[in-house]
Amino acid sequence: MAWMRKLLRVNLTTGNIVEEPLNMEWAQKYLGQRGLASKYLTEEIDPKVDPLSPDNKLIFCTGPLTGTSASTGGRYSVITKGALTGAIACSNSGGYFGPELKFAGYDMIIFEGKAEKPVYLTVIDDKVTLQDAGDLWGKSVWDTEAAIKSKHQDSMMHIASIGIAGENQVLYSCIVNDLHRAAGRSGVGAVMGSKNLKAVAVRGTGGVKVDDFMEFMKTTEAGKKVLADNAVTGEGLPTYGTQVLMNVINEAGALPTRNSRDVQFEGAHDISAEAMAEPSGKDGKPNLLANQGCFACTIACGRISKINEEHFTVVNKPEYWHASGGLEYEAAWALGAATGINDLDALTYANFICNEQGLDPISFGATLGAAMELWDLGILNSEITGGLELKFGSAEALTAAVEATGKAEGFGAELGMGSARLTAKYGKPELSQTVKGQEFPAYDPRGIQGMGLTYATSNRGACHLRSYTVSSEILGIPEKTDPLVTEGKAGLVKAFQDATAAVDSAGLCVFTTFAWTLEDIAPQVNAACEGEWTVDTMLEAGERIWNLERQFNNQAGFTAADDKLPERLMKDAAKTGPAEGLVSGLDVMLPEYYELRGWTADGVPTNETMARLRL
Amino acid sequence: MQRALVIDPGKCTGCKQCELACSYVKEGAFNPSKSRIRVFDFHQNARFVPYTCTQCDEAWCQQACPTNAITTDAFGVKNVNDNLCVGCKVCTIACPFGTVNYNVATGKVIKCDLCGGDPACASACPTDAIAYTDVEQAGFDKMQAWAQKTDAGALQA
Amino acid sequence: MKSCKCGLNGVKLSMVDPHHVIIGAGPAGVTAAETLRKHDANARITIIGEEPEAPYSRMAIPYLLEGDIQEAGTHLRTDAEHFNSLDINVSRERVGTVMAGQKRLKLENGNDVEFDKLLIATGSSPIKPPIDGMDLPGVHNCWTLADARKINDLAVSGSNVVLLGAGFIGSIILEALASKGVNLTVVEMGDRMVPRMLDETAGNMLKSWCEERGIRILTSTKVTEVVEATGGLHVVTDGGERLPAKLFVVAAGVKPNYGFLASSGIEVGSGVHVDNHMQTNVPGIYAAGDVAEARDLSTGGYDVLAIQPVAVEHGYTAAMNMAGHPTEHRGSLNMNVLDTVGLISSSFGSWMGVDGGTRGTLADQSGYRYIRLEFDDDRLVGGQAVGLTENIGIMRGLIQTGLPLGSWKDKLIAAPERLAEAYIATAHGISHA
Amino acid sequence: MKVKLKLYATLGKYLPPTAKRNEIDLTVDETTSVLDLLTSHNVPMETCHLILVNGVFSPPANAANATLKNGDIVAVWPPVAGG
Repeated sequence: MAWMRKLLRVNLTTGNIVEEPLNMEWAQKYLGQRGLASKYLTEEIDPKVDPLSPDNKLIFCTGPLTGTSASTGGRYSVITKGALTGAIACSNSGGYFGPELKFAGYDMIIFEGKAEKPVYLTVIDDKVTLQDAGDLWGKSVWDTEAAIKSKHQDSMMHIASIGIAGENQVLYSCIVNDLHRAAGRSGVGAVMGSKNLKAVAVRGTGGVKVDDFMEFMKTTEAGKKVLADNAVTGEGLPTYGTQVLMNVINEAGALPTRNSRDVQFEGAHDISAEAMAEPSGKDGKPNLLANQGCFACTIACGRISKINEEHFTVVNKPEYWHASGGLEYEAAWALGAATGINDLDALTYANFICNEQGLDPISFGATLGAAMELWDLGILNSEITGGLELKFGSAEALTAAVEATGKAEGFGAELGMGSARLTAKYGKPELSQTVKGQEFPAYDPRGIQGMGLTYATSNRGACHLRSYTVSSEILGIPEKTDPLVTEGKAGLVKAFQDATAAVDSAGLCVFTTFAWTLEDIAPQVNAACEGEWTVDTMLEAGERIWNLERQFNNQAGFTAADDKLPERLMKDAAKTGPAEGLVSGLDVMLPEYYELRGWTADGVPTNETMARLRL
Repeated sequence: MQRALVIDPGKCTGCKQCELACSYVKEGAFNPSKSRIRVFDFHQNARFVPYTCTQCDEAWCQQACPTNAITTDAFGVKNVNDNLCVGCKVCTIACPFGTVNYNVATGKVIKCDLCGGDPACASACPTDAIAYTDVEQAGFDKMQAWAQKTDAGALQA
Repeated sequence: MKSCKCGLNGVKLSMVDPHHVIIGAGPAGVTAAETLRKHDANARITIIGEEPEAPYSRMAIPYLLEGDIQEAGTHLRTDAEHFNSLDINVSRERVGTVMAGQKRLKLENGNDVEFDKLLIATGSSPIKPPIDGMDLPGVHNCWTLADARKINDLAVSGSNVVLLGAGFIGSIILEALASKGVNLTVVEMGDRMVPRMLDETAGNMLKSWCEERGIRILTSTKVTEVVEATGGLHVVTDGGERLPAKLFVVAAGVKPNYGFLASSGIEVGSGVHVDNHMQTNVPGIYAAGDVAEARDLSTGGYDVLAIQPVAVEHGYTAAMNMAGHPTEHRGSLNMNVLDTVGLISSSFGSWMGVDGGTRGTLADQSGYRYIRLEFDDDRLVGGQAVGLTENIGIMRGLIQTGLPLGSWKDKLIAAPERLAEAYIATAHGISHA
Repeated sequence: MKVKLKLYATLGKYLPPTAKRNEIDLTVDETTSVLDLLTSHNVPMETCHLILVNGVFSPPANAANATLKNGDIVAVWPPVAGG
């Protein structure tokens, strides 16, 4: 139960589509979504494969709780070898697409090969068809969704697609569903683009069942009550969204600013949740119009925003005067603090374009920040950039750059390579704020030490969503630790990593963990799924998944040498705030972490570890 | 006492918990496409609108039913009797609110019946956008006004 | 109430309570009788119906043929004592003539019935096309329960059946016949299926849908004669083809039953003409349902709309006026829904469009989905759909209320599938962008 | 002595009307504690989930003992989270 027990295998080269039973033995070991699809991927592709070649595979996978009424039970993940990183990629998204795939009867779709011409897949219950996407190619995500719904005359279809960024194989392009929810990181959109796959449109009329309905209702109701009663998930996130962190992290001196030259941004308040709620523009409405919940989510942290119609970005573009997905914290940081830009409307516009054209705003903003530093150093100039004046703080530069990057036009094509390749091209690789080629997000490891280890060891390249130690180090959830010290962080990171891998594999949103522990989650999974799902078995599954991903990366050629942070974080001390004078203590934390993981000093899981995890 | 679903779209976040609850109670599986309540997403206007049968007095569906399969109970609820419904779908075109729908799987029509007095959608709504309250309470007037916007047909002088 | 007719000292005398007579026991007549009873506890109410059955619904006959329901399932009211309990007299007679001036009608059995108010709800009958051989055994209409019983006997699995007419009624019967596993051929004079309900795109979609399911559909084809042959009949087409048939079902349209009013002085057009209170030119005499030529909401003119929901509206409105509660009939909306071997189609109002109007269409031939919307200014005046069932009644709502769609009109022309959104947005005042 | 008070999210409403960008400069007595500062602005302590003094976490339970010094910046939030 809970699983649909079926997957679709779509060979884009031959056009062959087959239905297969889901490997339930693996489901018992890897649960679903991130874990289960990673198992399939690692079994089916050569880890050394070129991510953009037809030999790479692209997997859309749901979790067992996806499509159920468990709060936030609406997630799906895209698993592939990442275009940006060359590491295993797993990008998780909400919205309504994942549940719809299950309503159509499938847990997972595996795409193989490469279509000769642009295609899209429709899954309408058991009618699965590859369709010609000739007239969709070149269309934005928003137009693609509208066109597909119109063509099939079904406004209740849910669609995951790439924008022009993915078509152009921008290395950090994402897959966007439901207009503004995205499988955002690691370049999963570029992989989709490389396969000439424009979109996946699903519509299902079947149902998802659970193993023990009465128990499921009991445990999920209890879970919802915990979320509602918790001050963070019940009030904080729905009211302020993640963006409330802007002032928190700035105050704590951990807001990477201007390509991490600084750890505090003087314009933070202008781009914060507080600013989003202030009346602006001629209609007197604030930037933030409403909050939105993804499927089954009782938290509803999503932002629905609008841009002031008189703002220079949209003054002549009424097509952008409507409401759409607003700034989340990471996007606001990347588009704003990382570039030194404090213009909220410009950031909102750039965010709209990222959604519309399918760009990861974190990697885009951080790459732009790196380019701005190259400009500042005189390495880039308007001759190279084709007239783009990449000055820190320039909203005009942000606007022009985001438009050019999706289209891969002019210097936009270089920005689309990501900061590692861009800075390397101009001889300054040390300026790239990345790990394993992926830009890190909105927490400076000098001010929040646990995040340094998090970034360095993340299996998909720098990322906050693999172990969100900010929760403990800054917000005190579940308990307060000191962000400025390294002691205990290896254990904290490992615990967060394993638990998050389990949550990501269940079909739930990691934001529930501001209120839920595995004590709340395991009973819900157990009631829905066959098998024994306890805190222990879930943690074990999480650890197994983590090691599986690690093993893939090791086989792909990554080594302990890749578990490192940019030079700036290790050498240049923070200039202001509580962390003033501090650098990252990764050197101290990493060996301890390897040991806790049961890995060799070279970061390789020992035979004992592999055996213990039944890998 | 008459009770009714009072819907406040301003509170709706689009989470679809109502659809999930409705579908499980009525269909035995989580299956929003067969939910009797549906949340419309007006994305560009930052609005979500839960939408279902208002159990209107006119009962267009009931009047149009050729086999007397739709009846009104003591609480004003219009119920479909599956044993009598032949699946002719006349009620689906007769209901000017579009809240009676055909279920291909069963060959019958489905509509909201307020779960016999304990509507699952209202219980499941995390934001009180859907409440089941006494009709005297504020809010029902609004719903009636909304229903009347669609009032048509015979006009009593 | 009725104080004028009360007897001495306020004692009510049943003799002076009005007698409402309703000719016809279909949906219009039954609804009228019930409405009269609701508004006048003491009136005498008589329904005169000619068929020897409990009042039933023709709409349900196809489902009877399919075996989904028993005969009792076709009954308009399930409780056998329903009419008795409401003190409504249902008599099985046939009316010969109406003497309007004398407020009297004569039954074919020679008896007279006096009335205070009369409702003519005699419905319609199948048209018998002028073709030789229509009286042969094995040729049947599909209109009454009696017809259904005969068809049920003949339409056995594997036998050859020819159906004349792929109009609305023909198509409903088509579904029922197909479900019985007969070898079915349909002959339709028009260039497509249901030409009076759906346009060419939709009608042809239905045709190819049927053909994919092994049903032979001959459009633009006439039957010239029916002849006896070994083992049954031969249905001869104008193309010269001789179609073997054990059963030939005729569904060539219907005509209102008003012949008996010939010398009554009651004005008749395409049906019995009524005003906006459902009253004929003779005060106290009303008409409703298939037989009535009443106000059409879409055109503003007067026309016969022979469909179930209209019959009910008519019956209700006429009864309110008969009971002394002046009630205006704003006009009925033509609408139909059809299930053709699983493909569901519907049409509403001026689906063919109006002069000076605009149109939004969307067709997915291979997916068997189609929507066509017709606007006059920014109001929906008609529509049709194939393959769409979700929230479909909203078409009626929008047409009937004439809700100005504002900026949603252009959005619907670009994306007609967003109809439900347009309705809810407009009704909720969500109109930006 | 001078201190800066910053109240964020829904606590912003407790700031004097002259406050801009959720902050205000104040002159307070030498012995003022975090608790004194917040109660003098009618901020209910039970809503103060995150208190940073100069960016460093100051446990709300210890607010009475957390005495301020000249130039301190006190920033306070109700329950918040992010990601």
